[in-house]
Amino acid sequence: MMGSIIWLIALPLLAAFVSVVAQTYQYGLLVVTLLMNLLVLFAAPQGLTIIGGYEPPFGISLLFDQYALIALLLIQVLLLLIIVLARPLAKNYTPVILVMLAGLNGMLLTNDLFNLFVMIEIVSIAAFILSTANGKLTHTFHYLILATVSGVFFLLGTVLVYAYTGILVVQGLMMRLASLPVALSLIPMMLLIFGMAVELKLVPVSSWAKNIYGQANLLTGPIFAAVLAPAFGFVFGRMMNEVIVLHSLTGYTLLVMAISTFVLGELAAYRQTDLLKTLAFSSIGQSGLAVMMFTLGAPWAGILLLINNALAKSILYGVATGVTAAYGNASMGVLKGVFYHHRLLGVAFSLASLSLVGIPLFLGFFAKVSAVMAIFSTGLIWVPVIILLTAIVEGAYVMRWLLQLWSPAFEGYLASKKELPQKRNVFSAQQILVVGVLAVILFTMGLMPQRFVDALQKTQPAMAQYEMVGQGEQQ
Amino acid sequence: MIQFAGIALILIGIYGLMTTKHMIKLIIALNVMELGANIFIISIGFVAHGLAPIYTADLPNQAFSFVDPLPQAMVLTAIVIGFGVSALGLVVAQNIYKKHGTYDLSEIGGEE
Amino acid sequence: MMTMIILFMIASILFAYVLSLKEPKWGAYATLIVSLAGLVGVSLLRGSVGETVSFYYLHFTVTTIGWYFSMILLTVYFTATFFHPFWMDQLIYPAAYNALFLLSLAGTVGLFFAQDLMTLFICWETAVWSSMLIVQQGKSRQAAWVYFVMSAIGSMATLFAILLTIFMSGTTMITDAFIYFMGSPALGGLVFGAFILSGLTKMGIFPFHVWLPLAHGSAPHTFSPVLSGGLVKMGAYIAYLSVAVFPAYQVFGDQLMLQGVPLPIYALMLLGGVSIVYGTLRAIQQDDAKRLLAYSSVANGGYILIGILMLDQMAFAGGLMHVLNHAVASAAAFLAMAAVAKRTGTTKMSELGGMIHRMPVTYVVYLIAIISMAGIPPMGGFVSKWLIFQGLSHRGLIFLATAAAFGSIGSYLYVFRPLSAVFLGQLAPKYEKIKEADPLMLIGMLLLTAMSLLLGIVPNVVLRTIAQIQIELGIDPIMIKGTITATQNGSVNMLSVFTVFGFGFLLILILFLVLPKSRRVGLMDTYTSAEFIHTPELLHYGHHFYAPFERLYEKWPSVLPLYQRLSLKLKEMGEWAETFFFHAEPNRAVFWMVLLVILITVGGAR
Amino acid sequence: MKKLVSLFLILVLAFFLTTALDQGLDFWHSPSQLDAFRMSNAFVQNDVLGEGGALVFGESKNLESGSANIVTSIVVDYRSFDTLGEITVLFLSALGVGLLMGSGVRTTLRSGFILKTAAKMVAPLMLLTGIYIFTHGHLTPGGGFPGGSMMATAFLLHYFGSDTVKSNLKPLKWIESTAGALYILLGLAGLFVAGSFLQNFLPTGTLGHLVSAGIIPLVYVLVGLKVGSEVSGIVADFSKTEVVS
Repeated sequence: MMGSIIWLIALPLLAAFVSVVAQTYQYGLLVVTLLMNLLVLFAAPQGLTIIGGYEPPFGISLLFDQYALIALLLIQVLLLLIIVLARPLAKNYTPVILVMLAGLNGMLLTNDLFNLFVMIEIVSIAAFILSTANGKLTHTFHYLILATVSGVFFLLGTVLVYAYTGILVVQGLMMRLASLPVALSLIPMMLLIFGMAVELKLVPVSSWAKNIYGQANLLTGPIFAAVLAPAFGFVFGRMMNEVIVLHSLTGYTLLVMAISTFVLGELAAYRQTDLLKTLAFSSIGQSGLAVMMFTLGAPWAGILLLINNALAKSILYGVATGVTAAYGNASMGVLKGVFYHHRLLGVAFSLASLSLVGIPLFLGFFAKVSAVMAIFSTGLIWVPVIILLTAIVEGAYVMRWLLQLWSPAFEGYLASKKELPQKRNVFSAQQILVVGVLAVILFTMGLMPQRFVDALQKTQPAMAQYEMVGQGEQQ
Repeated sequence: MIQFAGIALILIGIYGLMTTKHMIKLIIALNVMELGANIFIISIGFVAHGLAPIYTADLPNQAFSFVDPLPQAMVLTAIVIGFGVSALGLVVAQNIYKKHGTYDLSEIGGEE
Repeated sequence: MMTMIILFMIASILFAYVLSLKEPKWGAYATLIVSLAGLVGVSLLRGSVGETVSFYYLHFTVTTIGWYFSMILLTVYFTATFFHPFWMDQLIYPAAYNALFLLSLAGTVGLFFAQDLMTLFICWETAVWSSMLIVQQGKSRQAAWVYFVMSAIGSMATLFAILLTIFMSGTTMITDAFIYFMGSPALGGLVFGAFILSGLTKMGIFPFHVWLPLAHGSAPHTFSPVLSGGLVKMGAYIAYLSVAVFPAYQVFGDQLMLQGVPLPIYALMLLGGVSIVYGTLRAIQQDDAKRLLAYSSVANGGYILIGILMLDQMAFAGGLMHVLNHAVASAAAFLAMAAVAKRTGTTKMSELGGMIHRMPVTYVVYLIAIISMAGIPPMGGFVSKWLIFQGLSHRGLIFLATAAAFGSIGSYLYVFRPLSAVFLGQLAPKYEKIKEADPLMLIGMLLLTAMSLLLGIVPNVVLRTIAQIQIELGIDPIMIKGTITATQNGSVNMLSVFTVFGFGFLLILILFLVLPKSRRVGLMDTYTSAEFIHTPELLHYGHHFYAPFERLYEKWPSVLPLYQRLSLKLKEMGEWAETFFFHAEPNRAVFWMVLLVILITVGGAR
Repeated sequence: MKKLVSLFLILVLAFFLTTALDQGLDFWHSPSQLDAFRMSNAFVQNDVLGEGGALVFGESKNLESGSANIVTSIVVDYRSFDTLGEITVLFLSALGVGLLMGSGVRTTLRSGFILKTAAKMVAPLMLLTGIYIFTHGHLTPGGGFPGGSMMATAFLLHYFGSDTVKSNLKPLKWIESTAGALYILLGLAGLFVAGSFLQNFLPTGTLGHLVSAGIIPLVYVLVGLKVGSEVSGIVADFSKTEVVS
């Protein structure tokens, strides 16, 4: 009873409804809810939880397996740390964050396609509202329009799935869909994919992310890049494993979209001179990489990439937005040498960047290696070539930023001749502690890949068999 | 047959989304698209000569052929979600208007 | 023993960091002690070849070649640390410098002892990024960036090769994994090409040499010797792996053979030859002594690559020995330059001159180093170059032999320039007051000088180890007997060579002492017809030293602009992507989505 | 030009989309019966758990959901979790509107005599109708959402029509919050009493009676109140500043 996984959704929602009238305790309620959620995560048994007393094909149920556990754990921990990091900003948006938390948990747990749509919409709307915190409403509007259009696509896909199969339950839906003729399953699959493409920031529809991510503040930046992005990634992974049947047409379209997202995102990031914009495009690119992994039937690599990216981006965005807010601008000229004043933040930022690029000794390296190995097993040797070539570009711009941020000295001169920005206060001790905790988590994960890998490998049996591009046509 | 109406409305909505830059019109286009989607969903559950799925004194048992109630339930949810999004979109548009004095996105340009 | 060394390294990195936070100087001394301890520890490993140790997910084993390489690296690192205490105040982040210095040391040593491919790559990249962050503390961020990007090109190619190897062969152990490609030449060729690329970028083989002058030239003066003498040699190890452990000659067995060398390997050797010529020619042109030495590293990298790729009795031994010789000589030359820079604050040759009067010991160090580097007997460099030359001429690889000969002669031109411009000639007035380098620095430099000399007199000490490596590889070992080094074309007894040269030197010394001294004229002691001299440097004969050659370089093609153009192209592509796909306009995104939907529906209706 | 291209694309899409969908849905011949493989069949027969027998209006007792309106039984019982999500969306959008309009100045619309009088007369009736609709949601068409919206309209009419009622929207917030919390608590009660969240743990009574269908009417009342207060809140927030058009 008390250990039921339903608390993960019920508790934040209850807290959200209460928090509207209990405004003084809002923030405390949010923290307590997240802590309780963590307790629930450890107490709840794995398996199917039914809602309303009706078994899966008919009622809605929640599927809590190792895969969901990893995703949920990641999101609760990151969200907890982020709201502590961005406390003054988070206070204004507490009910929204609570509802978003409920939506995120529901999205990752639900075993019903239509319910998934509802949860995605909840999260999207919460994201719209949070994005207004950037103060750039035209971007919010842009995001809103795109996300809603894709939401309608997802809805139509869901309904068509129902029309053709008669059920909506996620688990095992792929079997039913794969037995349909190609001509029937093509359209719903396409609609479902496009229904997620906007939130996944896939290439032709990722334009919203440039500005929403690129002008983020201390609250929205980490939440978008480190909570929402991995959450949607995980949902996509679940969909690829349980629902979406890829035909060669949709499969290759998706693959091309993912690859071009990765390549174009990183290329666009390469030319940015604004730190937040760089990180925005990097997020787009990384999302493409994770999608590529799920598409190619290597969820395991996708999970690693998502986790690495989430942890790294939470630090990168936390530090970048903090520094930007303090120094007034995110351009390279203003922020040059800024870590001279903020060494601890600089170390955390460096760790995160090295991990993001996939440099050995850090988590990102193992993510990249497992990604490339997974692709080899699909037989597409040219894809790793693209990935590694793009990784050079990625490494190049990340390192450029790292070097600039660390070094106040003039180009061509030693340290004694330096031009330092005047020191400003970026973070309080508590906030620095949070960044430190994030960095320690990231670093420890990279130090013990073995144990981490073992824990993650338990997810394998729970996932359905890999489906390859073109699988749908074999029936 | 009613499916055509749904699809047509969806496409009209998409056409609007592709062509207009006026924020209110964009939201209207979005609403038209959602409406089309809703009609399409309802049409999924359509049964020839089917009746509203409510047991009444006149229709006391399941011998009568009902239309599929599930799409209707889904549409109910979809409508409410659409309403929520539209409200939010409108309020965002209004705030933009307050700031820039226009509803036209092309006149606002890239807000950097 | 190995476990102890590894744990010691990790502990010492943290220790050095914490200590340097407290007081940078103590941390600097800590690096000295740690690298000495590492040197001693690794030298004790000589007897335990074959011992393996697993440290978490890293697997190491002791091999003769690994021991040889890590001894070279540790020597270079160790001697460079003698300079550390004097440079801490010039660094922005001394604590990070010390910690990263030791981390890169640990990475390189780990690389040479790596048993499996993953360990190899992890150690490689660790050494790369830690050294990149050190280079950043020097004069230029751009240089550090170029260094990283060029390294990244190589490492990503190598990572591809490594992962493909692991995937195809199913094992990660270096020796077992590469054997797989014996059966599949096509894939083997791909893996070979990708794997060796990191070695090429690291050694600065043409066209990947662009980072060397930049990074060597602007790294902290204490780290340039390590870069040139140490880290570049990692590339040699990769080259060794890809030709000796990777069955390259067997894989390319059915390729076109040129004098017994398969075409792909021959092409790589040609690149080595181009590097020799190009590096030599560019080195002659440089004004900055460190950049000059960097270009000489490019040329010497060419020698090493050719020697190792030959995989025969003579040139291979010469290549391996040249790794040591060049490491020692180049580190000594860079350290001498660092000592000069410490006193004068510049490494520009046109601004220096006459240092011999103030820093005679440094002068001797530099002199011995360049003699070795140019391959003039009786120093070590001569033996290794001679061996490489012997191997090439024995095979009949006439082009490469010509290139090698050209490089040897050209090197006289470039090594002589700093000698005369920096050390000889008249002393500029502003340097009248400077003193000889600190004794601690002198110890470090003299250690290397002594090694250079010893290597020249008794090269067989080293060649014995190399012979053992050759036996382990199953090729004929280099013939050594007492002090005689023999090849199929002839033999040389370096001890007698040294004796002859020693007599010659003594003779000249006596003549120098006996004959009347020339009058010393100060730099400013000149007639300028009432003109006041504002820039005394112009009067020094080191100014515009090779002015006649300068014209030759006016239309000299450079590779760097190509890379810059590539970077620009990438940025243009990014801009293009941004306008097309990331344009902030809802209509356009919807348009793209509709287009894709049409694509799929039309495709589905087909 | 842009419009022409768009039009062309839309026409192409229309043609191919209809063809593609027509293959599976058969736009010209609707089925005469609900497809046998659809899970709605079980909902229509109130027989998800596989216990029920024949189902007769006004006679069958203790059915699993017990609502005569099958859409209602789906919305509030079988897929009640969706409805919870749905009111959350509404809650969220009310929150968003409130946040974005928070800085606005509330203006009172000047209401004329007709509006004032009509509001006084019509608003209570509308309110009553709204309440009727959501309390009878399990028997007749309608339910919490239409009923709630109707209540909201009544409230707004009252709001616009009277000069005396000023901007105090606090009670709305309270109703909204309490109704939402009660919905979840009701669901949790199901978890504790019957074993799963949002389970219908009250006796469902006789099909077609007003007091029947267990928690369905209760939930619909809560939904109605919540929707009513939220929609009122949204529109009231919108009227905070004068819209110039």
